[in-house]
Amino acid sequence: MLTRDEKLAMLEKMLLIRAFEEKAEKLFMRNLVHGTMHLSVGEEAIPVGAIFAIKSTDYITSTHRGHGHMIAKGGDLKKMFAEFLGKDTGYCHGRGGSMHIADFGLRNLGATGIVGAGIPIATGAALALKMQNKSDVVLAFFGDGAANEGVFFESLNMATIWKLPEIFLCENNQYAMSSPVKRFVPTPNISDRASAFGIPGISIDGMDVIAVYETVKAAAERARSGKGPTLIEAKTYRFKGHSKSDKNLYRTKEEIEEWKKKDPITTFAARLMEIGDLQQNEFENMKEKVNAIIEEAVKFAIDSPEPDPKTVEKFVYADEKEN
Amino acid sequence: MLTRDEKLAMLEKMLLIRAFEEKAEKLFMRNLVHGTMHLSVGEEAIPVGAIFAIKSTDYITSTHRGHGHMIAKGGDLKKMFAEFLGKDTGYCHGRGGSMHIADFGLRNLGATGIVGAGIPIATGAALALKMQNKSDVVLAFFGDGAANEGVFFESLNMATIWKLPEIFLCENNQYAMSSPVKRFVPTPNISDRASAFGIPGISIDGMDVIAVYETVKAAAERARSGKGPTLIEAKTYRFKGHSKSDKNLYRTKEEIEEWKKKDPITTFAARLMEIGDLQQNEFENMKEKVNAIIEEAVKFAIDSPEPDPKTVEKFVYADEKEN
Amino acid sequence: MREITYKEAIREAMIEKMREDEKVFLMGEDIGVYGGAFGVSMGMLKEFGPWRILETPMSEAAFTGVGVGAAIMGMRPIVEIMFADFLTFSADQLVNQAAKLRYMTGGQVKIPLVIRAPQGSGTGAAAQHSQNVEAWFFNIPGIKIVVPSNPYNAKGLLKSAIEDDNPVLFLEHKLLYNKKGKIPEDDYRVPLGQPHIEKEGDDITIVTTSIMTYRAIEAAKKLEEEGISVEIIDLLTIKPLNTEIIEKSVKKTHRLLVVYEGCLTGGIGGEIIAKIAESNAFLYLDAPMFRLGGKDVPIPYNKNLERAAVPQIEDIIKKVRFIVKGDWYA
Amino acid sequence: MREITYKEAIREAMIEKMREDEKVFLMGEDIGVYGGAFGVSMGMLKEFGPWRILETPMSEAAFTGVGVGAAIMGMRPIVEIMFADFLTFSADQLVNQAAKLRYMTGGQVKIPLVIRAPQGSGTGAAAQHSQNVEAWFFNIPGIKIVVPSNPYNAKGLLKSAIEDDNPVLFLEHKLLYNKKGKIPEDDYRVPLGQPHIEKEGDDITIVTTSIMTYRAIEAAKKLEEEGISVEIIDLLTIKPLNTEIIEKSVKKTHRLLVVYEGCLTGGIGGEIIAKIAESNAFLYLDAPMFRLGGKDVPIPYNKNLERAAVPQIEDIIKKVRFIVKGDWYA
Ligand SMILES: Cc1ncc(C[n+]2csc(CCOP(=O)(O)OP(=O)(O)O)c2C)c(N)n1
Ligand SMILES: Cc1ncc(C[n+]2csc(CCOP(=O)(O)OP(=O)(O)O)c2C)c(N)n1
Ligand SMILES: [Mg+2]
Ligand SMILES: [Mg+2]
Repeated sequence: MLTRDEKLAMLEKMLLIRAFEEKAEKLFMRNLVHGTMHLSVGEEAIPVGAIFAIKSTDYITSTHRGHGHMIAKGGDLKKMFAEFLGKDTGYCHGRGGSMHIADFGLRNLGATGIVGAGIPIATGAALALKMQNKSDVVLAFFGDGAANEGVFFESLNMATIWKLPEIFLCENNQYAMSSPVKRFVPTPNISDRASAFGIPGISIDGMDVIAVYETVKAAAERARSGKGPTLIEAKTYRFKGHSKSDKNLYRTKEEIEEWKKKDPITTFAARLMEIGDLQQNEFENMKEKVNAIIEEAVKFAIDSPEPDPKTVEKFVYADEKEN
Repeated sequence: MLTRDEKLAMLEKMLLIRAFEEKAEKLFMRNLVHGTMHLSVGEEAIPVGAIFAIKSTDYITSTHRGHGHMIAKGGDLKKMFAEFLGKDTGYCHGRGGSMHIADFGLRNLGATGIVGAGIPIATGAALALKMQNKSDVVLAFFGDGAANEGVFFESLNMATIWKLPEIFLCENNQYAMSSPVKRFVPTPNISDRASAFGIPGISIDGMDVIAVYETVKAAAERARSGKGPTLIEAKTYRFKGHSKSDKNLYRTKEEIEEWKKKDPITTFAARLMEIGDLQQNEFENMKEKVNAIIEEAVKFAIDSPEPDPKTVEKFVYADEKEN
Repeated sequence: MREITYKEAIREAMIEKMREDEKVFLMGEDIGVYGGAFGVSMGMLKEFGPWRILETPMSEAAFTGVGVGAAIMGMRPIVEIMFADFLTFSADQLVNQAAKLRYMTGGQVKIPLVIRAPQGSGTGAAAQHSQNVEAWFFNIPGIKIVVPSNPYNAKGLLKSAIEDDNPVLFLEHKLLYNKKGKIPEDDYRVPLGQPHIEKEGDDITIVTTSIMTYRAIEAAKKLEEEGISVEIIDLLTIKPLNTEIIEKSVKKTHRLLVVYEGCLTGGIGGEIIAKIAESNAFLYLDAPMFRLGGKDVPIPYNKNLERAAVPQIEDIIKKVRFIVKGDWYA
Repeated sequence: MREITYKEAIREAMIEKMREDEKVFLMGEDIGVYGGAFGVSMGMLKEFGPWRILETPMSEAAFTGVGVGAAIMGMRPIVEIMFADFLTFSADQLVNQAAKLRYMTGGQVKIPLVIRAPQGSGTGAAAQHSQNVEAWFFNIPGIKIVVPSNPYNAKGLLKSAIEDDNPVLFLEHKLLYNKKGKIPEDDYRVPLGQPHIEKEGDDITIVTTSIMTYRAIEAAKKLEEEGISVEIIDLLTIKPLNTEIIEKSVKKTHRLLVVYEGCLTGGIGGEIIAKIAESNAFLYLDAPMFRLGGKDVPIPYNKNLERAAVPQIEDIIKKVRFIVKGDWYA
């Protein structure tokens, strides 16, 4: 059972992700960002529930919509904002941007902009763990759109036959860009795809951080004990557009409003208040604390220097001469 | 119900395929073939049962192990042997060889040497038929190995969501080269993969030409009536090595012998004799007839001219100047 | 003459061909209501419906193959790959199937397939969404590669590509989508395989593609002020490569610079220089031939780094001055 | 010195590295009992067991990615792609992941991955199993491309590749697998990035790769009888490309021919010629530079057609005579 402190920590992480995303959007609006971004507002329960369910020594792979994953894994918000603003102090020295934030030290093996491509990489990491006789597991995040890519099926098959310590966690936010999952997934659940390989496939309410936590916890145990992968589908919703250029023509306001009622943060906060684990003023304090952290991180990022254009050729090869 | 004549025609086609393959092997041994080949000895019931179950106006796509498909579709044995020997009179003017025999006139859209790559092509052909409001169907042959390629899953998904007139026919001959299907397919049947898409998945005895016929017939009806694809797995066995260079180190003689007892030709002939549809001497006559056809075709091929090396650049582009 | 954008020109070409020929259809991701990632097909769903503006699941490998299969059956599919970078997934169907099926089957089949994909850097989309892929399939016989540089040639070339009986890779440039240009009212074609003399000049020939044509034009203005007269040849079709016009031009200007956005090494510049080196235009050279390509790096995210990674107007100016000046190995 | 085959040399390199370093493992299709399609890994399963000789399902796209993921985690995977033609399936993981992960993450990670694949024609395997793919990924920064030409350099280069902290595409040639050559008893390396002067000469420099090195050596013997002295430079590493040795050689011989098996257009020859055109070696040329590449066709099945599609010894001889003779544009 989760302790009260743990639950509050989960709530705070969700708030942190939400605040990060909203700030990111503002920076974007202020024209401080050269590039694009994919916000995970509305989907915070999944990275938080899932990453609380694994150990800090476990690994994750992330996606183009990866801010939440990185924050839940303990990412440094300063380096994240700095990267987002293309600064030299960012996680990737301004080379990667929003879509490629990674922290190998924290065991976030990174985000890829090629949808689906992170899945086999996660499987390879899990294979390495098995070969090295480690007891860590790999948690692979991916979207509903990614679940239509061939590499998803190929990887799930390999993870199954090799009984790899991997969790396949599909963040089904109902859309791949403008494409409703119902149009391209002919079965009721994406988790039905597990049956092709005879492994457990579970669909859960991805707005419920505790449900995510418990399901991933069980999958991690299964993975750690050598029984192989689990496919989890967490149903959620993306409150914001797909990326900067989205006009939301493919869905109705009503649909968005309907889903917003299930907001993973407000519903969780309400639950905690109901059982007496949280008071309104504590919640307000938490928000303020989170905002302060965000402001400090943004300030760091804005004040940071840009990378020197002369260093453009740095980091192509591992054996390059230092320049 | 199949008439006696139809059944005898099916038997004869199987004999023809067997004789073709055995002759091909002999030509190879005589060093008349520059290249490789993949023989389908033991698997004849599948192309014959399947292609008898569709109309001559329906389409097929074939594989690297495709001689049987072409012969069952009514292929010209002369052009086949000529192509196998790299002659200018061959189906592909000596450009393609054993692995690339196609006859668009007969609606065999061809064989690809890239395992799995024919599957989306078949799906595209089925899409075209749907767009053109045609009532033809596409029968896509592929192996158990191909069923692990991402494009198989992607294509099955698209054929399902678009309800395309396509039949996915997996010739599970127990091995992809040296890889036993059991090692890489974690469920009992490849047809289990249909469940990922909610379409019918059926596994049958691929040594039983009538079972193949009936199953494909039903799937063709389903496809033709707009209900979408079916995944059929026909379990069979390859009596010969994978290709020219196979030393059969990955399977036992006992296993091969066990499967040879299920030889689709001898078992079918025995069944026909049992029910009085075939006499031993008729069977002998049939074999002789088949052999004569084969001999004539081989003679044609051997006597045919080689392509002129100066024409090597012909056929690259559709709009090339005639040379 | 009307003025429309590059994006509109591409849309017009598709619409007009689709009205004219039932066999033409567009398929790809999010091309319906969304209009594609760059809005190129915006509005087309309404006119043509969901079977001719066929939205696909995220399955690039297979849906490229679906395009090949449909083309074999006599359709004329236009497959949109959302970013050219994702052609890695289409590679097998493009390289091993579309490009080879005709040859392998002894000429039995035609593959009238167009693959449209936006390429290029400048949008801050980083390494996996910014590549110039012009040279990726340059080594593959059996396909054509087309790179339009303005609304006029984009429309005319796309129509030619759709009417072509071969697989055509049609590479649009993201930074050009909103550039405007004059376009005739009447139906017209720009033929494949025909480079275009964008501007005549006497002192140096600059061969360009895509966005680099714009930059070369700007550079040329500056250079003319300094008394250097530049001839610009816009390739338009990269494959099959037709170098006749370049040879003629070099015989006149005696100098050659190839400017391209893709990475320098293994880019299109090498081929062009080699062709000239092998031709008798070689004998007319007054200077070594040079290339100005992108740096050999993945495209970085930061704006200044990104600018530094590919040729800019000032880089072209500098390189031309260097070539004309004459002490190349000082 | 022992004599072993190219295939054995490659196997030895893998075995020795695997004995020495637990992190090295081999993965691919049918590499166990079968020993791989060409028998390269024959017998290795017995010594190393099924986890270090890891057989994969037919899932090239994903298992290449599995190699990338394992490499990120500090393993040193060798991924075998059964035929180089199938690299189309590996393309995304090679081009968009392995080649870019380090750069995109600001140098956080190393990808010590080797992808081995046999390429080349001459076996009658037709268009989809015969391609020379040397130039396919030439335009992609972040990877290295190595093409060994004999047992000695195959072993030494493969060890260097396995020890390299970057993704290395290691392209073997099917026709070379059974060629024998001398090899030292002792451990040695052939460094990446270092072309090799296979033979010295005065009248012309021939740059070669892979099987073409053999053919050039044979051609040179014949040409010397005619009084034409040939210098042969075997590239060994295509990327990163080091042209210093070629420049030096051209300054001595004053003539250059690049011979390669891959299709002429967009092949490696253009890059090499452009490099020389841009260097001061250009000033030393007594003749235009030429290339002899494969024809721009898919590889045909018929033996004679197949021979006609790629450079043969007699083609090299003819081309050299033509260059040395001097009336190039007659
Ligand atoms: C291989 C590939 N195809 C297409 C895209 C363009 N694209 C980026 S995100 C996206 C939708 C992804 O959907 P999903 O996997 O559900 O993730 P979500 O964006 O909903 O979080 C698309 C089509 C891409 N980046 N990579
Ligand atoms: C993409 C690809 N990978 C590998 C191969 C090499 N190869 C040719 S046939 C084959 C086995 C195919 O197995 P399966 O699909 O079961 O067909 P079968 O040969 O058993 O008829 C392999 C590995 C190939 N041709 N294409
Ligand atoms: Mg989604
Ligand atoms: Mg098989």
